[in-house]
Amino acid sequence: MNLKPNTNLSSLYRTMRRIRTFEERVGELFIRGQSAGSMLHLSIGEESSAAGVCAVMKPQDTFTTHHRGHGIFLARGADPKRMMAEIGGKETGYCHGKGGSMHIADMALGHLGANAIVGGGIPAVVGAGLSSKRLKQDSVSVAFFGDGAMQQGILYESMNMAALWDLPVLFVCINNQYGMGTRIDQATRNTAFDQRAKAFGLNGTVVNGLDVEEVQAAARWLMDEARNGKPGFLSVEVYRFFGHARMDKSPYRDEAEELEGRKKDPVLFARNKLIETGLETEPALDETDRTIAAEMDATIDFTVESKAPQLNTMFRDVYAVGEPEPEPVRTRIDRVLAREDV
Amino acid sequence: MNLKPNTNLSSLYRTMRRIRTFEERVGELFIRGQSAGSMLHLSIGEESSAAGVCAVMKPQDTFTTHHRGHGIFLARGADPKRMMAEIGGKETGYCHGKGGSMHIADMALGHLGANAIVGGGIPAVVGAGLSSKRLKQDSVSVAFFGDGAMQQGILYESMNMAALWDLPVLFVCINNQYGMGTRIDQATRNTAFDQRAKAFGLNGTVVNGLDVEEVQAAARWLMDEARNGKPGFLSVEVYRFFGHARMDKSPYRDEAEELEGRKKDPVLFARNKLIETGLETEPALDETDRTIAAEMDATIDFTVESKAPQLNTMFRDVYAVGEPEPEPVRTRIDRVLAREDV
Amino acid sequence: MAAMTYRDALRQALDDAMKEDQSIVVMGEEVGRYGGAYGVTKDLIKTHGPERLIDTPISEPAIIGAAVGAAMTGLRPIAELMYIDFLGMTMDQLANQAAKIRYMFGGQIGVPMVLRTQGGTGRSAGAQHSQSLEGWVMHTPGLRLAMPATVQDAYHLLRQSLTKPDPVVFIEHKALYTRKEEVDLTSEPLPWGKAAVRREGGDLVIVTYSRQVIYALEAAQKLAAKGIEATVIDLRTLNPLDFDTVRQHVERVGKAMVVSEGVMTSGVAAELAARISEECFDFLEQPVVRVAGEDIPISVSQELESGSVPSTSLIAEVAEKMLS
Amino acid sequence: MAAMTYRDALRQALDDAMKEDQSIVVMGEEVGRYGGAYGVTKDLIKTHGPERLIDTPISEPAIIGAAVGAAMTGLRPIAELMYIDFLGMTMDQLANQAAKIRYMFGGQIGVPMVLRTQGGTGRSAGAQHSQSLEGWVMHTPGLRLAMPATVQDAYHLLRQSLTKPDPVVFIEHKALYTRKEEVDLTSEPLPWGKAAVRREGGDLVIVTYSRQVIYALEAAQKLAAKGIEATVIDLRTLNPLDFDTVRQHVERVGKAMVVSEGVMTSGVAAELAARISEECFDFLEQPVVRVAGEDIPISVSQELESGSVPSTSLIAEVAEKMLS
Ligand SMILES: Cc1ncc(C[n+]2csc(CCOP(=O)(O)OP(=O)(O)O)c2C)c(N)n1
Ligand SMILES: Cc1ncc(C[n+]2csc(CCOP(=O)(O)OP(=O)(O)O)c2C)c(N)n1
Ligand SMILES: [Mg+2]
Ligand SMILES: [Mg+2]
Repeated sequence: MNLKPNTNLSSLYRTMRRIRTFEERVGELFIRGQSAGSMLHLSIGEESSAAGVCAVMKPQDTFTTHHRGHGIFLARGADPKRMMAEIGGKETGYCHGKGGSMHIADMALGHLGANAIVGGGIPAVVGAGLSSKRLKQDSVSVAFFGDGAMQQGILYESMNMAALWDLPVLFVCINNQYGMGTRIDQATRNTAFDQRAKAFGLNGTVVNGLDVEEVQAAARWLMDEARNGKPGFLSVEVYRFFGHARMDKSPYRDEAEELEGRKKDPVLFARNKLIETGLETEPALDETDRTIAAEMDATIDFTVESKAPQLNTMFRDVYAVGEPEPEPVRTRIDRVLAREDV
Repeated sequence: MNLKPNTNLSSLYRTMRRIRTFEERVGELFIRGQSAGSMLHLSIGEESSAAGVCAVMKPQDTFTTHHRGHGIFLARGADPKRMMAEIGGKETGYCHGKGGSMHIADMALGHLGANAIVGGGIPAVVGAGLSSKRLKQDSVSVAFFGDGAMQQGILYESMNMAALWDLPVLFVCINNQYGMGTRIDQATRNTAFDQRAKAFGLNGTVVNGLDVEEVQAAARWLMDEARNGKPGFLSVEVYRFFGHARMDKSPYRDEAEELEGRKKDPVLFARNKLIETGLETEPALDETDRTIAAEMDATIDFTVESKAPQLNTMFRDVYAVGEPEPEPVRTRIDRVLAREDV
Repeated sequence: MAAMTYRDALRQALDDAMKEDQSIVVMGEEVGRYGGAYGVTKDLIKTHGPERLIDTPISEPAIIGAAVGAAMTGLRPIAELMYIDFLGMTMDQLANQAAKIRYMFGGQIGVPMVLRTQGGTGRSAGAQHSQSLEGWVMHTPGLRLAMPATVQDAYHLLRQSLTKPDPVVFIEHKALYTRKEEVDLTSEPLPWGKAAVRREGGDLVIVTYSRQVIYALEAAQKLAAKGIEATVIDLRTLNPLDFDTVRQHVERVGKAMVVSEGVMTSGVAAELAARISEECFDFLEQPVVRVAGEDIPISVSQELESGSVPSTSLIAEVAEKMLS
Repeated sequence: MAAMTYRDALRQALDDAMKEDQSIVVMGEEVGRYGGAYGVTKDLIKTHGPERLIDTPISEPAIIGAAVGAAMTGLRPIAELMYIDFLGMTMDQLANQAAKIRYMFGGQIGVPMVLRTQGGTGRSAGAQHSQSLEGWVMHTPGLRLAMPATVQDAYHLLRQSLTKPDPVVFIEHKALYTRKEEVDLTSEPLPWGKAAVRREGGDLVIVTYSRQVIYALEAAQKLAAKGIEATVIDLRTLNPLDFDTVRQHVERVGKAMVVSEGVMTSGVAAELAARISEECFDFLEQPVVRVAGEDIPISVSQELESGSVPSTSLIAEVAEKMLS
């Protein structure tokens, strides 16, 4: 395993900054009452996992994410406007307002979908790996999920299949130390998660998420191996800076812990490293940040200006176009009550 | 871990012989057309796991089994007549003909039930462990299952909970090398199953099932630990002598393999050991075997002579006695059609 | 009498029951320290301790399975599923184990557990967090099913569920938690399994449960202003089902509407409509009308979400059509 | 025309479809080397190889989940559940993922997979291996549902399922595998989603599907001997549901019975009865009668097993009562 970084930290920084700023805007959208509901899970503090792994993915690669997936999709190249509009439940969103924050997907970028079921999106990558192998797509399929999903049985079924069938699959646990209010050591006895992967015959490693370059290096190794048929598992250790969702003020952990945890800031770390190593100057980075801020500001305006979907669109997309459609309740009732005409 | 045997091999032999003879009679019951269906899974070749583990269980201990559970229940002290009658679907059976071979249970002996769902009975022992701990029952709850269940996610969820909560629970995998026609190396990449248990924070070990005394010694260690709140996992390596169920002639494995596999005979091994060590003589063991044969012959007669359950008993036991009962379809229809009387 | 929320009534029921019956434990995700995703178990851990408010890992199948084992060995577990939408992971443990154990084992033992969960729309929570899956449960013999609409019932039905010898699925409605009503928790509760006639009127019988009871009552009030008087029956439990009460009123009135938030096809609305149609055939002046969830998934968009399930206005609109 | 079993017709359908469409793979427990627990995939591995007949570990949730992912990325997987009773482990992947993906993602992509499984009684297989759970599926928007009764349909419905853009749950009946019929597989198949009128008669309409079609036809023959002529409608697919055919015949005849092996309450029988009752209200001379599985688990005892689901004799008995 070669951990020597071999990438452009500037670009990783930019990706991470875009994620952070986007997530801050999601918070704003909520405060302005423009989001669809309050089930908004911000990935602030976890940017290195998204940036580091996505940086080594190829265009043909596919992935699924958990409910805290904004950052991953952005790192993969998503349009933040269409993302924000989806979070607002608007017709201009990626899923025309049907999916929302927890169900964003985009086939063009290989995003097979975010999921509101903890662990729910994991087995799909086994299937994508099967397709890749059989149809010679040369793609790796990556499942992103949280530490909470480490206790979902379907993860182990999926790992086992991937190893058994030598599939190009990578399992990425973003270990932000918490599943809602439950600290990871309150959910399991042994947090050395790589042991589990190895016990099922996969490559596995744990990496500190403070340094995005380390994440990227580990991901590169695992991804290369996966592309050659040896599936892998990566756990990225980060800290969830804020509450679980927008309503959660994290009363279950104390301020001292939070302050300590937020010191593990991958964005700041990369910024300092860029400056210290002379790769970037502070003013240049400030300018980068301002440009990103402006770009992300625009996502809010776009969302606010977008329309809610038309009511009758709700009957669309249950089945493919041209297939028998669901009958609206009102139509049924009207027919039943109009019987005197028969 | 102390593997020095510390028990009565004669009694272990007797238990194993009773299991083998019982299972042979189950085969006969089927051939005579007296069993309820053909889903009869014989544990011939696996007697050491049942005998070895049950020998170290205490009266207050509880357990669940998989679909191949006759031997375990016998080793625990079941009445073979009532077992056979249940396998025949008769009213004199343990479950009055409602359960059958795959759903035998007996609260008096702590048998929380056999299961026809691979892995289905596993999490119940976590709950029984909770009861034991909270109600100070000083009992260990043991889940018995096959190697096939090693790929069911619920096993890992259960292991994780048991370890997290320091429960008196033991997971016992009877690794007979096959899940139906699938050899274990066709179901998983890494068959060193103890690694999985350890990765979740349990004690774990693999033992050769040829020698029941080794099984017992390993089980004793794990059981003692479990009773003190450190749950364990034991994999007993045996060979499934015959087909998966009564209709299966095992075309997926060749005779040479079967002959080789059947050499791993725990009953024969114990018999030879008893004679070699001078603990028993051959004539004495022959006498033991004959007594057992007679006892088991009687189970068939008992079953044949027993009655099928009365048809109206089918509405019983859906809910507790005295609770609102299901309405029979005929009663409903009669009422609906008798409307002219209203 | 005191004003209380649905959430607090549930909490009170848990608190009171746990004081009386030491064998009750609550197990589920975030039920302890966090106090429940919707706050129902808030602070109960302070009174009853972490041994009785058991925070579990995110392992739904094993949560239900462990509750089954606990119920068979002396505890009376309340297993909490944070959203009924997670039922799909647990239907094996619920339907193949909990529901069938007494039967398969010939009556030797029961599974006195309560599965507490919440369902329904109202929070823009999307397709996987807004469903009404009581239809799957009602279609499973061996499971009792309670769905309180009122604050009083939230308390009493939960207390009663905790005395039952068989598994009870207890489904709260996420949009009702903050609903406040005057209640007297010391009053004699309606018997378990008995429907409540929430309102009587001679023009139409509306049969429903859970949040739709509230909508039906609101609709009935609107209708009354137009001279239409509806009877509103709150079923309270779907298993057992108090069909006698339904029959009595439908036979009297001759017109019936059933309302369910679950999707229309092959669910609770179908059962209720089928049952009324067959048992009250000679008394029906027109077809039983099913007002139910559209046969589609729930969208996150608030407009599409609320547009896809019954509402006060839809109930009133249909009732008017029925009587025009 | 040649005599063929239901099992062989299914096998033939798989073989023909796999030859025509290289993207089809079969994945499930024992589907390859073993040839399927009921022999449906026997020897297919010899023609199509282990890369297309994929033996899986015993991991039902992941089998369905992997099929979902495969279907989204270019394959057309057939995921096999050995028994429909295992549906409970997989309802999350089936109902929350497969069924909702097209919708949640705004129509971007579909999940063209087939879940093949078998259900029903007839083998003394006990409470966890004998169920008829199509009701759960029919109550889930986004899933198509096919249940062949005849050998011809076993072939054609499976072929058609393998051309659909959306997930199809395809449920065989374990007691039909050895049934033999004369079939012509080259004949033009009935369109997908169209019910078949298997017999016409003016006294009673029996609406059913899967094995109960066979029973209904046997019952109709018995009834004919007593001068009662029944129409027997085989629905073939429950989603889409061809209600037009049902309506047409019920309106003509005025008496309807629905038959389902699934438990009566809140399942397919309820849906069919509700639907006929509401849509054919003015044409019904008497209530629609539901003949369905008892609201109890299935026993292993053969007597209790067969006594708890509809049979030829029960259908005939009820029909006579309806016409007396
Ligand atoms: C199957 C399932 N169980 C429970 C939940 C409720 N829930 C949503 S997120 C969450 C915590 C997940 O923690 P983790 O996997 O670590 O992801 P994180 O939120 O920390 O990113 C829980 C319990 C759910 N959505 N799905
Ligand atoms: C959930 C589930 N999946 C599949 C089956 C079908 N089945 C019954 S036994 C069996 C093999 C089990 O193998 P193993 O666990 O090793 O037990 P063994 O039969 O070898 O004792 C299978 C696949 C089942 N009963 N339950
Ligand atoms: Mg987390
Ligand atoms: Mg085995």
